Amino acid sequence: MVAAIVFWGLAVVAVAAGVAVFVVDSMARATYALAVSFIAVGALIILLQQSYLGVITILMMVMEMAVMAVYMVMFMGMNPALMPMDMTHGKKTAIGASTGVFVLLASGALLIPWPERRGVPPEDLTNALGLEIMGEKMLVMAVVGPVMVATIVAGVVLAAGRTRYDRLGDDLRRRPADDPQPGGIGR
Amino acid sequence: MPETVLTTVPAGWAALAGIVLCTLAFFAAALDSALSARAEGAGRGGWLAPAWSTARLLRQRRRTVVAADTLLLRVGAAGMLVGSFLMVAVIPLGRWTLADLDVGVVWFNTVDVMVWALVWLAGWGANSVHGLVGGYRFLAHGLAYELPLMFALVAPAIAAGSLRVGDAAGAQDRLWFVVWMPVAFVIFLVGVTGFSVWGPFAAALGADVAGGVLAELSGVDRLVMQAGRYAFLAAGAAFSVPLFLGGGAGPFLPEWAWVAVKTVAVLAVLVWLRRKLPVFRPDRFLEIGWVVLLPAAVAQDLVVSLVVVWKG
Amino acid sequence: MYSGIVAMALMAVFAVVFLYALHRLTAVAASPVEVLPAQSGWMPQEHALSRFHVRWYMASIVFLAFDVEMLFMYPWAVIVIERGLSAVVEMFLFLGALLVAVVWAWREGAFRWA
Amino acid sequence: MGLTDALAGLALRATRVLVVEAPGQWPTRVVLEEKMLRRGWRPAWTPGDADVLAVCGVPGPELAQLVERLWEQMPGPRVRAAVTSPTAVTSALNEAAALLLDTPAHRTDARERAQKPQIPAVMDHGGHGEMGNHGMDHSGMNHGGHGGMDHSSHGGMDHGDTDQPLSGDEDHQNMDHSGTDHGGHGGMDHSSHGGMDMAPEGIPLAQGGEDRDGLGVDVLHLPLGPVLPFWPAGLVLHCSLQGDVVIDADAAVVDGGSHGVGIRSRHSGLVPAAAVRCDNLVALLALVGTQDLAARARSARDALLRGDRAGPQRAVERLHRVVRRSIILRWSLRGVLPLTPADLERHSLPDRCLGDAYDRLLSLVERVRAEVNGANPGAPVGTERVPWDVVPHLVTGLEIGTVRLAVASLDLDPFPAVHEVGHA
Repeated sequence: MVAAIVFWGLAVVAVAAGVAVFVVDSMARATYALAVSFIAVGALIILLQQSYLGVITILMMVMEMAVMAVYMVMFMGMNPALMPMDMTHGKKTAIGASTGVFVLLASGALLIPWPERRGVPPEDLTNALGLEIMGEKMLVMAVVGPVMVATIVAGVVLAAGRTRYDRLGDDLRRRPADDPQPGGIGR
Repeated sequence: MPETVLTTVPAGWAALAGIVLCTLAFFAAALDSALSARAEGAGRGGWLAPAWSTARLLRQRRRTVVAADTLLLRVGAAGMLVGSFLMVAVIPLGRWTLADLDVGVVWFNTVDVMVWALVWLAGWGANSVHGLVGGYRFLAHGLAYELPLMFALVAPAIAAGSLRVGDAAGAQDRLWFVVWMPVAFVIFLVGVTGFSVWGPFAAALGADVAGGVLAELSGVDRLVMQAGRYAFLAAGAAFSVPLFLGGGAGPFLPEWAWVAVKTVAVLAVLVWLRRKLPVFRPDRFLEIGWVVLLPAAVAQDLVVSLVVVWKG
Repeated sequence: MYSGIVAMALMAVFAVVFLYALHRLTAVAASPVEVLPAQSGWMPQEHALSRFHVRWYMASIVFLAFDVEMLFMYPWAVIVIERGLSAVVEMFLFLGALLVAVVWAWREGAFRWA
Repeated sequence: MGLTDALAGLALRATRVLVVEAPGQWPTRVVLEEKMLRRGWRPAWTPGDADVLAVCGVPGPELAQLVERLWEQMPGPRVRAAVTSPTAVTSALNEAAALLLDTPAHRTDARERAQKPQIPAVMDHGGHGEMGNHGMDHSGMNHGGHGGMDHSSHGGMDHGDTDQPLSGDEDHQNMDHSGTDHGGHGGMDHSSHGGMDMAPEGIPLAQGGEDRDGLGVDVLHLPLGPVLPFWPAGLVLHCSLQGDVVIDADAAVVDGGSHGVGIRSRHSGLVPAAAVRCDNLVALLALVGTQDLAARARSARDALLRGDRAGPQRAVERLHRVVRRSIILRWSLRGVLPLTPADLERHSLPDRCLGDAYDRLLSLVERVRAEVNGANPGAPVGTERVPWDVVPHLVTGLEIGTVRLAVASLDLDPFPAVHEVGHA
């Protein structure tokens, strides 16, 4: 009974905060409305007794939103807080697509004959998750590693206005490096 | 792996936990102003100064800046106090705990990440350049200290084979973790000062930006934000006890008393250091965090996991 | 398991509400006064809420890529003892690759103010 | 109402004072700081945190206007204290303390004061009731003498300000800005001056501008000074910020520097040079964040002013030792505004500015040490001074915290700097 009330309460918060993302007139509010929505989802996952996944969802999403907020603020086409704004684009297509997907998923959730649970969940879920990651799913990690390295390299290459040649000279020998902001390690 | 039996106390004890946390926060503030008064040769304003400041802020009127985002500002300010309460919920006091989470360490990490959002929101919401610069400075610090802090948190978890805070405390019955993972302990304390916006990490509230995030806060808004900072500092110090300092282990005294003594000791060191260290400027600390602290923390984890594998 | 945390959250909210209520009684005026932002007394030339130029955007990109790793790190920490040396080798090869990328980014000046 | 009275009594012990130093009132401010500390009162950094607004000396018309606006920004309970001279400090503080306790008066004040700030309706129309003043300062002093230098050192920085002296029309500074930056929107900005879109609450929105890394996002304008903690009295640095980096700056002194002259001649003879330098040391150490060292320098300053000899000697000796040995202090200040002999030549700076902020800190401490020991009285305050109008050229392109350290490390002598302007 309590679980049901909490579930519905969190569900309403998650959806309402999600709606707020498109209603509010400030990028900061929109981003953190999304963060609230994710926190509610994380709490729902905790409610499903997946402690680790729920807590890590909250952790990651708050952190990503904190960083995303500054990007949203910086790259907005106009003032990010004091002008009326509209977060939607291509309204008709978007509304059509999202309604369609919602109907599909909701009817799927309601109509599919969900299987009965066989067996019991392991005693320590985090432990089981760790064994999975290091065991059969090791391949996942082996793939994720290079992908993350590539992400770092690609991200920095794309974002950098100045590269090591600007800093260290054409022969990479200039010491200290020439940087807009002096000081730090290897100055 | 030694199993410790923690008793989860009824939720009603949260009131006591809250009072203990506020007492510790007050102790930190009192010690800080006593040290200030001594160093500055001030006639008045020693141990009781935080009480007087509280009275002053309760009497002072609140203010808002023109076109400020008041909602976000207040969420940021009050959120600091709420966050610190959430953090202490998983810290065992000797044998008792309020919430014996199987992912207690991750929970601590999650709450400390919330501070990113809170400080930035408080800085943004004020619609003032000083606050804005302060809020962004905090994120720059966060980028530098957060990953090393996470790896420092992992080290005790590896040794205990569990993310439960109680298990980490119980795994130290022979040797405290601080002895053989000193790097992780130091980086953990760096992280604590970081998310408390304290001392070297107070650039977000710095004198060079006229108080930064705090520049436009007055009255009870300022009170809750400042109280939240001290409470976070206290919570961080308390968390170092089960994680690195053997929990309630110690002779003569009962376990809860040892937890209290160790917490107060760590807290006192953190408060004392504030007056000694310069503020880490965000533009310089970014490199330190990534190039010095992060590899150090990873190396510490490597050592810890090798030791664990070798012994077990 | 989470009832203690919920109780703590309620306590915290109670503390905040209590302080604000007390402030209503004790302050010289309950309502906030509206003021100009602190700029040494000068009129502000514009609102501070604006597209703030983030000088550390490159560091944040590296950070976002790196912190995904923590998803694996916590579950891994729990099973090092069980899995033994193979788990250690696998994880630290993975971390080593990431640290190489970090060092590379450092040389590119990614951890400096743009 | 016993509770509120008791609260007022307790609150009084933690009073915070926003100190405004009129040019030439250095001795008053220093005595005020010392007397405040005896009561356990601390300086406030912003009006938002202040209970008392203490104005040292009689401000000129421009500073008076700033003080008025600071007064409006104080939350209340708020009290004004006019501290006209060092001897008037005690009575002014006593009076302020008595006034702070009068809760009914503060309730009345809270009810009757303006609940919203006054914003000139024509703010976004380029009409500068008060902006005009500092616009004049710029063109008259800064661009007048150093126009060419200004442009060369700012490189390709395309900024509205540089057009201004050419057009000779100070009143349209803002128009120039938006005109050059946003050709398309300029007209709309000004025609709809009541329009809520472009200027919510009567204050314009920030506009985009060029930046060194090519991201043309918004520029914010932040005047540093004259009422700012650990800042040279009377100096104003009008900064344009992209993020936390100062991309352009203009220096001025309040009231065109004309106001402080007479006062200066009355007081300057009484101040030992070492005390003034100790005060600059306090500013630099406090901005670095080493609180204990700053406190030590401050007590040495106060002891010097009292005419004490042995106390300051010991304190400065210890300070010297710590500053020389501290690795972390060195790390904080190394590389901040490095100046080569060629730079000194170009900006006509004295030799003591050579090196970076850490070198300057060390040389400052060494000079204080020499003066306190009486071995070498050193140059009197006022000669070898750093001209304030080079500051913009030195700090452009630095992060704002670095700017503050750079300015503090230059050891600008406050009132001779102001005095000099009288001749300009």
